[in-house]
Amino acid sequence: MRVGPGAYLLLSALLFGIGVTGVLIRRNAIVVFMCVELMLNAVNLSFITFAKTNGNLDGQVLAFFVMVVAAAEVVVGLGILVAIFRKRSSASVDDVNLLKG
Amino acid sequence: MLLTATLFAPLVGALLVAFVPADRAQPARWVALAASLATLGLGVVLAARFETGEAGFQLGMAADWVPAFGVSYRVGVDGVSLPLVLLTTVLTPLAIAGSWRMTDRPRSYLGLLLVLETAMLGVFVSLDLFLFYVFWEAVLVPAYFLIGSFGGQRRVYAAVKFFVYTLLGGLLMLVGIIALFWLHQKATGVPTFDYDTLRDFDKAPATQRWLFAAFFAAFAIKTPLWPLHTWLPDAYTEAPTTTTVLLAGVMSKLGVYGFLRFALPLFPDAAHWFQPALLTLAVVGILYCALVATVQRDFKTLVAYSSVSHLGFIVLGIFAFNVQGLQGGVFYMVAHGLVIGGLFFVIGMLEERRGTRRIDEFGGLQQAVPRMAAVMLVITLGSVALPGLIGFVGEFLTLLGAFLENRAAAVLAALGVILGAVYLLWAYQRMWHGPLEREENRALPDLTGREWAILGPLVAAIIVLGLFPRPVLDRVEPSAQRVVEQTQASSP
Amino acid sequence: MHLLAQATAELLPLPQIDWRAIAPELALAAAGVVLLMVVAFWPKAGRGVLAGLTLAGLAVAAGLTAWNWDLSRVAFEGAVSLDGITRYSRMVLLAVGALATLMVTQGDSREGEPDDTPPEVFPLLLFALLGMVLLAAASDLLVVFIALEILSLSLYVMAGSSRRQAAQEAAMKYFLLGAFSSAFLLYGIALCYGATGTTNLLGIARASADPTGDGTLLLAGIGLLAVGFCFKVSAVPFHMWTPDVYQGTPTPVAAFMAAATKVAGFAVFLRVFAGALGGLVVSWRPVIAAVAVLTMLVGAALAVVQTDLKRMLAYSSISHAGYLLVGVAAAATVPAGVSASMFYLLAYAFMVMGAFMVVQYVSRLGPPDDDAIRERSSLDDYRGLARRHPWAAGLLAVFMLALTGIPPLSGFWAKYYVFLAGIEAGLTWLVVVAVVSSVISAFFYLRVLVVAYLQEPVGDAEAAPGRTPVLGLALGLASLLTVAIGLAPEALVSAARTAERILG
Amino acid sequence: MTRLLAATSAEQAELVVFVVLAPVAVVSALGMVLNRNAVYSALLLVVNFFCLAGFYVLLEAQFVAAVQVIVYAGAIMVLFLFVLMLLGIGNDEVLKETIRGQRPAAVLLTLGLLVALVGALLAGVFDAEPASLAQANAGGNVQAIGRILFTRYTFAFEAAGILLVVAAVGALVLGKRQP
Amino acid sequence: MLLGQRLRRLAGWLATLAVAAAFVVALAAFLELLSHDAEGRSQILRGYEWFSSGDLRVAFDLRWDPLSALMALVVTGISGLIHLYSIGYMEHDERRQTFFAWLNLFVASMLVLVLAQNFLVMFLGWEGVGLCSYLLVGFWFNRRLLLVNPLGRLVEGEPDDTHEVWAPPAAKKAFLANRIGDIGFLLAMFLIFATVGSLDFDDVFGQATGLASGTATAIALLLFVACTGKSAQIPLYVWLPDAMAGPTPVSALIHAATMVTAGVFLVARTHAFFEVSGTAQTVVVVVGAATALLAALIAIGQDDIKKILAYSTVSQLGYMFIGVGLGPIGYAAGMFHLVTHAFFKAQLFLGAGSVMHGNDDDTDVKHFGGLRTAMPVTFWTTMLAWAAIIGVPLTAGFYSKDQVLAAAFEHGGIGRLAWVVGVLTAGLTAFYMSRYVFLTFFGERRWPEGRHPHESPPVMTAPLVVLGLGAVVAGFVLTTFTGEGGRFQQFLEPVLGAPEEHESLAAAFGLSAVATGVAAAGAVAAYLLYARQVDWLALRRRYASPWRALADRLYVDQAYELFTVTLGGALAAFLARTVDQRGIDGAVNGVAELVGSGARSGRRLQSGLVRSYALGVLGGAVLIVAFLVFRP
Repeated sequence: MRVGPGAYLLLSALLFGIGVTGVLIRRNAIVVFMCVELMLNAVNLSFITFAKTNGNLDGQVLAFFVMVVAAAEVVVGLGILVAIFRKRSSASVDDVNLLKG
Repeated sequence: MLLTATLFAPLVGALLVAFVPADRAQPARWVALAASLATLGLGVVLAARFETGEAGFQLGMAADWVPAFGVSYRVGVDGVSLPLVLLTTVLTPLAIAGSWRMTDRPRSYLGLLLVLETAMLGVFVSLDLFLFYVFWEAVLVPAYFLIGSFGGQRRVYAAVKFFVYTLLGGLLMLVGIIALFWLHQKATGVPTFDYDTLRDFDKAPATQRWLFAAFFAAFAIKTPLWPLHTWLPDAYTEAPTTTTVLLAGVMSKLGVYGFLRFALPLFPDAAHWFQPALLTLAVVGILYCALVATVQRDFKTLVAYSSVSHLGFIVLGIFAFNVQGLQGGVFYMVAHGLVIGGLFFVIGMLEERRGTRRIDEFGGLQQAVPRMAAVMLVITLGSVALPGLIGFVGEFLTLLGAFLENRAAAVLAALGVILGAVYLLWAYQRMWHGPLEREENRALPDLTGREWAILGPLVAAIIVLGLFPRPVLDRVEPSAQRVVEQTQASSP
Repeated sequence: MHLLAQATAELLPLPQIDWRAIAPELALAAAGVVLLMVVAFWPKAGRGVLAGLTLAGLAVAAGLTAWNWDLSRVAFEGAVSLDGITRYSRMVLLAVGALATLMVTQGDSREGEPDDTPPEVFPLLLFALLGMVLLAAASDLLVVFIALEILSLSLYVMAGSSRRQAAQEAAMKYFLLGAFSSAFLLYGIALCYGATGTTNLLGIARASADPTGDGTLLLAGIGLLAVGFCFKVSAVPFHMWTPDVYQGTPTPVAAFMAAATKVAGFAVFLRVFAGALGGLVVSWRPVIAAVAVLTMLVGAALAVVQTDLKRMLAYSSISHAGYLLVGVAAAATVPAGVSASMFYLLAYAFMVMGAFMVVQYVSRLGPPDDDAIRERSSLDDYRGLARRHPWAAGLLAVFMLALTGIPPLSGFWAKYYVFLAGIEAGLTWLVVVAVVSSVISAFFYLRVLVVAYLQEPVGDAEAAPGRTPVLGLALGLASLLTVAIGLAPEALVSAARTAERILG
Repeated sequence: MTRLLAATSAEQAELVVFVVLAPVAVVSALGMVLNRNAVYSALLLVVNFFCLAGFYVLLEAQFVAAVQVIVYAGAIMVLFLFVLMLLGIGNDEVLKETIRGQRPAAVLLTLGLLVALVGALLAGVFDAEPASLAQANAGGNVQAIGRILFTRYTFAFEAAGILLVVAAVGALVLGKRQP
Repeated sequence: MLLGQRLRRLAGWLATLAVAAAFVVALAAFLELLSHDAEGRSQILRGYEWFSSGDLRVAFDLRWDPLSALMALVVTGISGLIHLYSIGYMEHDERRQTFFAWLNLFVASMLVLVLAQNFLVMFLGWEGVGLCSYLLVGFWFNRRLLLVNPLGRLVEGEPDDTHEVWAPPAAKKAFLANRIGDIGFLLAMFLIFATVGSLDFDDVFGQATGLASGTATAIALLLFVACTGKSAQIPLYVWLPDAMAGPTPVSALIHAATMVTAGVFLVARTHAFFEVSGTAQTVVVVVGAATALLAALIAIGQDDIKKILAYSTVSQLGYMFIGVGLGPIGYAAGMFHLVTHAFFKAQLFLGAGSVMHGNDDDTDVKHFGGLRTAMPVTFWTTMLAWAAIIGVPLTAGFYSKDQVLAAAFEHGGIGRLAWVVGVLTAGLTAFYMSRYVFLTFFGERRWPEGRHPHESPPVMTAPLVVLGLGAVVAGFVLTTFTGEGGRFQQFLEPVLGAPEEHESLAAAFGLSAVATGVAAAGAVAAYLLYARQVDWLALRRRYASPWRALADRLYVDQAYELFTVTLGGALAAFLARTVDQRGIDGAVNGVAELVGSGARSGRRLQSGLVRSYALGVLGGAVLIVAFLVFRP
C-alpha cells in the first residue's frame, strides 16, 4: 500500500472543484478571488505530480511560473477591487450589475 | 470596353451628383439626367454594334480581379441580356425625369437611382458567377435606401423585409456558387468562376439538384415566385413611385433572368427534375396573385400583385425549355418592364396631383384629364396583352411554349389572362369612368410637357413593338435557341 | 577570469538568445518602458507626445516585422515560432494598435471633461500588444499562458483605469471571469503536460501522433484549453462577459479589445488546434462546430434586441467569432481554413474598429456631464444622424454594410473565404447555419442604419462634437482599408495563404 | 535488505504524511469556501497552501515547496489579509443565496466536472508507476530547476518579467488618481 | 384619326368617306374576283412578317376569297350607311371625333378579321373588334342611361319605373365575355400549332382532314367557345343585351350587323375542323337552336326596345349557327342568313335609334304608341324590316330563314330537332317583333306630356330607306339566282365545298309553308294582344310571376352574377385578407418574431451577475470535457 500519483491527482481535482464551487457561491469579491487562487494551486499540485510521473522537472518549473503569474494577477486584481470598493463601499459581486441584458 | 463604359457610366454620374453642393437641387437633377441619358446613348451604340444572329456573347471584356480566388471581371451581352440592358438604360432616365419634382434630398435620391442602375446592369452583363453575385447583392443597398428613406408610411418595415428576404436568397445562392466552384476546382484543379467553364464541366444529377436548389432560393425570392412574394407588395407600395418603376420594371427581371442565364444552362438535369414544381408554382402564382389583385384598394398594390402574376407567365415560358417559351419570356420581360413602368408612372402623376392612390378616391377622371386617360388606357390594354400591343407577343409566345411542354399548365395560366383583364379593367373603370363625383378631382391638370416626355416614349414603344416586335425577337432568338440546347438534359 | 567564465559556462551553459526572431516584441517592450519613464518623470507631457512616441514604437516594430518577413523558424527551443500566422497577426495587430492609439489620443471625453483614461494607457496599450503578438507567436503552452496573462492584465487595467463607474464594473467582471477561465486553461495545460510530458506544441503534436494510450487525458486537456481560448475570443457559452465589458469600458479600449484580442486569440487557437492537435481533429471538430453554431446564432439573435450600439457591436463580435470558428473547424484538414480565418481577422479588425470610432464620435455629442456612469451609445443618440452629421452616418453605413457582408466591402470577402473553407472541409451544414445567422444579423445592422437614416432627429441639434482631427484620421484610415480590401483583396489574400503552413 | 527496508519505510512515511495532510487540505479548502468571515477564509487558505507545500516535498519538489511557503503563504496571502483589513470588509457575509438555483447548479456542475476529470485521470496516468526524479534532480533540485529555467525557459522567464512590469504599472495606475 | 376641335364637324364626313371608299374598293375587288373561275378565286396578299419564333412564323398575310369578299362587302357597305346615320345621330355630342375614330378603328379591325390569312392575324382583328366594342359601348362613360323596369309602375313596392346603370360596367362585361371566348381561340391556336405546326390557313386546312377526330373535336370546340363569346351564344350571350348601353349606331353596326356575326364567319372559315368532327357540328347546331329559342322567349318579356332587338339578334345568330353547324349543306344558308340579317337588323336598330332620337332618348315601348304618324319614314322602313325578320314571303328574311330550316330538315338527325325549334322560334320571333312594332307605332299615344316626337333628319332617314329596301330586296335578288345550286352557293363553294344532294321542290315548299304559317300565327297573336284595345298591362299584372321570369331574362344573368361577382369576389377577398396577409405573410413575419422572442428570453440570462456568467463558463467546460472524455 503506497501513495500513487493518482491520489495526488484526485486531490488536486477535488481542490480545483472546491475552488470552482467557491467562485460560484461566494459573493465577497475578495473571497471569490481567493477561490481562484485555490484553483491555481490545485493545478500546481497536478503539475508537480505530473512532473514526477513524467520524470522531468518541467512541471516544477511550470508550477513556479504559475506562482509568478498568480502573484501578478493578485496585484492587479486587488487593485481593481480596491478601486471599485472606493466608489461604492461594497465588495459583493452581486452589487455590480449596471451592465446587463 | 464599351460595355464596361455603359456599366459604370451611371456610377460615375452618381459620384458627380455627390459633388454637387448640397443646397443646389437643380444642377443635381440635370447631372443625373445627363448621366442616365449618356448611359442610354452608350446602350444604343451597344445595340447598334450588336451582331444580330450571333448566339454567343459579344462586346465583352475580361480581366483578372482576384486571381487568388479565381474571380475575374468578365462581362458580355448576348441576345438574352441585350434587351434587358436596353430596358434598364431606357427606364432609368425616365425615372429620373419622373422624380424631377421631388424636393426631399433629391441629390441622394438621384444618386441612389444611378447606383441602382449600375448594379442592375451588372447583373445582366456579368459572365463570372462571382461578379454576378457581387452585383446581385449590390442591388440591395441602393434599393434599401431608396425604399427605406424615401418611401411611404410603412417604408422601414418594407425596406427591411425586402433586404433581409433577398439577402437570405442571395447567401444561399452564394453557398451554391462556392460549392460549384469547389467541385470544379476539385475535378480540374482550376479555380475559376467563369460562366462558360462552369457550365461546360459536367456535374452529377444529384449534385445539380442541390446546387439548383441553392440558386432557386435566390431567384425565386427575387422574381418572386409564389409563395415567396409577400415582400413585393410591401416594397412596391411603400417605395417612392419612380423607384417602384425601376424595381418593377427592371429589378423584378433579375430573378427570371437568373433562372434563364444560370439555373437552366448550369444545371440542365436538375432543371428538368424541378420543372413540374416550378410550372406549378408559376401557375399558382399567376392565378392566386391575379385573384388577390382584384380586391386591392390601393392601385399601387394592385399593380404590384399584377406584376407577380405576370412574372408567373415569364417563369412559365422559361421553364417550357423550348425556343418559343424562352424567346417569349425575354420579350415578355421587356414588355412587362415598359408596361408596368408606364402604369406606375401614371400612378405617380395622379399621386402628385391628388396625394392618394386609393382607387375609390377617383372615378370619372376621363372627364377631367382625357389625355391621361387615353394614355392610361393604352398602357392598361398593353398590360392585358391585347393583340397589336406589346404585351401580346410575349404572352402568346410564353403560353404557346408552355402549351407545347405542358398543356395543363398552359390552360390554367390562360385563365390568368382572363383574370388579368378583370382586375385591370375593373380598376380602370372605377378610376377613369363613371361620373366625376369628387370635387377635388374636377380641377386636376392634364399631362404636362415633362409627363408627355416620360409617357410618350413608353406608349410609342408599347404600340410599335406590339406591331413590329421583330427587332427585339430576332436578336433574342439565336441566344434563346442556344439556351434551349444547353438545357437539354444529359441523362433523360 | 577566463577560468571563472569557463567554470560558470560548464556549470550553467549560457542560453542562446535569438534576438532577431523577437525583434518586434523587443521594440514594443522597449517603447513601453520608455513611455513609462516619460509618464513618470515628465508628468506634463501632453497626450500628443505620448501618442507620437507610441506610434513611433509601433512603426519600429512594424519595420522590424517587415525585416523579419520571410524569416521562418522555431526559436528559443520551441518557445516561439515564426511562421505565416505570426507575421500576419503581427502586421494586423500593429495596425490595430496604431488605430487604437489614435482613438485613445482623441479620447471620448467632451470639452470640459477630464480625460477618462490616464496617460499610462499608452504604455499599457503597448504591453497589451506585446502580449498579443507573443500569444500569436507562442508555440509553447507555458508561453501561451504567460502571454495571455500579459494581455489580459493590461486590458483589465486599461478598462479599470477609467473614472466611469461602468468601466470599473466592466474591469472587475472581466478580471474575475478572466482569472476563472484562465484557471481552466491552466488545468488544461497541466493535463496536456501530464499526457505528453511536455508543454511544447511540437512535442505535443509528436506525442498525440503516436497511438500509445487512448489519449483521453490529452483530450480532456484539449477540452480545457478550448474553454480558455473560447473565453478569450468570446464564444458561446463563454461569451457573457463580452457585452458588459465592451459597453462599460471606454470606447477606444473596447475597440482595441474587440479587434486585437480576437486576432491574438484566434491566432493561438489556430496554432494549437489546427497545428499541434491537427492529428486529433476528428475528436475536437464536433466540439468546435457545436460551439460555432451556438456562437453564430446566439450572438446574432441577441444582437437583434439590443438598444445600445456598443452592446450590439459586442454581440455582433460574438457572432463574428462564430464565423471564425467555422474557419478553425475547417483549418485542421483544409489549409484554406487557416488563411481564411487570418484574412477574416484582418478584415474584421478594421470594420469593427471603424464602427467603434463612429461610436466614439457620437458619444462626444451633447453637453458634458462629468459624472455619467457610462458613455452615450444608446441607439436613440443616433436618431437622424444622417441629417446632422452626414459624414459620420455615411461611414457608419460603410462599416455596418461591411459587417453585414455586402459586396464589395472587405467583410464580404472575409465571409466568402470562410464559407469556401467550410465547404471545402465538407462542413456545408455549418456554412448554411452561418448563412442563416448572417441573415439574422442583417436585421440589426440595418436597424442601426434605419435609426441613423430613416428616423428624424430628436430634440434640438446637440452641441458640436468639437474638433476631432485625430479621430477623423483614424476613421479615414479604417474606412479606406475597409473599402480598399473590398475592391482589391488580392494581395492580402495571397499573404494570408502564406500562413497556411504552421510551424510547431 | 536494509535498502529495501529503508525504501519501504520511505514509502510508508509518504503514506502517513499524505494520509495526514490530505484531509487537512480538503477541510481547510472547504472551510475557506464555506466560512462566512473573509479573514478566516484567508487564514484557512494559508493552511491549505502549507499542506500543498508538504505534498510538494513528498513529490521531490523542494524548491517549489519553498517558493510556495515564501511567496504564496507569505507574500500573497498577507496581501489579501492586508486588503481585507484595509477595506474593513472582514465582517461577516450573509450566506443567503440571492440568485435562484445558483447553488444547486453550481454543485451539480462541479460534480459533473469532477466526474469528467476523474474519468480522464482513470483512463490516463492514474496508476502509472511514478518514475523517479533522481537523475533529473542530480546535483540538487534547485540547481536543476535553475539550469532548465535559464536554458529552455529563458523566453518564458523574460516574458514573466514583462508580466510583472505590467502588474506593477497596473497597481500604480489603479492605486493613484482616485478622487 | 383624332382630329382637333376645329375639325370636329368634319370628322363624321371624313370617316364616312373613308369607309365608303373602302366599300368601293371592296366592290371593285369583288367584281375582279368574279372574273376568275372557281379555282382562281382565292388570292393571298403577302404582308410583312409580324413575329417568328422557332418554327412559328406569323406574317400579315391577307386572303381574298369569296367568303372574305362577301364579309368585306357586308361590313364596308353596312358600316358606310351607319356612319352616315351617325353623323346625324351624334350631332350634339362633343366627343364626336373620338366616336368616329373608334368606329373606323372598328371597321379596320373587322376587315383584318375577315381578310386574315392566318389564325394569329385573325385573332388580332378578333380582339380588335372586341376592343372597339368595349370602347364604343362605354363611349358615354359618364352618362346616365335609363333601364326600364319590366313591370312598369304597376306593381306594389316599385317606387320608380326606371333605375340607372352606367355604360362602363356593360362595356367591361362585353370585353370580359369576349375574353373568355378568346381564350378558347388562343388555346385552339396552340393546339393547332402543336399538331399541325403552322397557323397559316392553307397549311392548316390542308392537313385538317388528316387529323385524329379527337384533336379535331378539341380544336373545333375551342374555336366554338370563341364563337359563343363573340356571337353571343349560350353560355356567353349575356353581354350583348347589356351592350345596348352604347350609342344606337354602335348597336346597329357592331352588335347586330357585323361583329357578332364574326363567330358564324369563324365556323365557316374553319369548317374543315368541324367536318372532321361530327360531335363539334352537333354541339354547334344544338347550341344554336337552344340560343335561338331562349333568346326569343326572353325577347318577349322586354320593354326596352333596344333590348328586344338585342335578344332578337341573339336569337337570329342562333339560326345562323344552326346553318353553319349542319355542314356543307347549310353553310351557304347560314351565310345567307347572315347577310340578310345584316340588312334588316341594322335597319331595325337604326329605326329604333331614330325613334329614340325623336323621343328624347326614351327606350320604353310603354311610352310610345301611335308614332306612325309622327315619324312616317321611320315607321315604313321599320315595317319593311319587320316583314323581313318575321319572314313574310319574298322578303329577304323569308328566303334565308327558309333555307336554313330546309337545310336543317334535310340534314336529318339532329337537324330535324333543330328544324322543330327553328319553326317554333320563327313563331316567337313574329310575336315579339310584332309586339314591338304595334306597341311603338300603332295604338293610342302613350308618351308623356310635353314630348313632341319628330322625324329624324334626312341624313339619318336615308340609310333607313336604303336598308329597308335592302331588307326586302336582298333576299330576292340573291335567291332568284339561287334555289337549286344557285349562284350564291356556287359562289361560296370554292371555300366551303359543295353539299351532296338537293331537296325536292315540293318538300321545300311544304316546309316553308309550315314555317310561314307558324310565323303568321305569332304575328296574329301579337296583333290581337297589343294592337286591339286589350289591357295588356292588366294581364301582365295578373300573371306577374311568369312574366317577371321572362322580364328578368329567366334569371340567367342573376345566376351568373351570383357565381362570378359574389362567389369569386368572396374567394379573392379570402385569399387576399386571410391567406396572403395572415397565412403566408404571417408565416414570414412569424419567423422574425420567433427570433425576437427567443432573443428576449436569452437576454434574461444576461443578468449582469458575475456568478451566473461564471456558471455559464463552467457549464460549457463541463459539456466540452465530458464530451471529449466519454466520447460517443
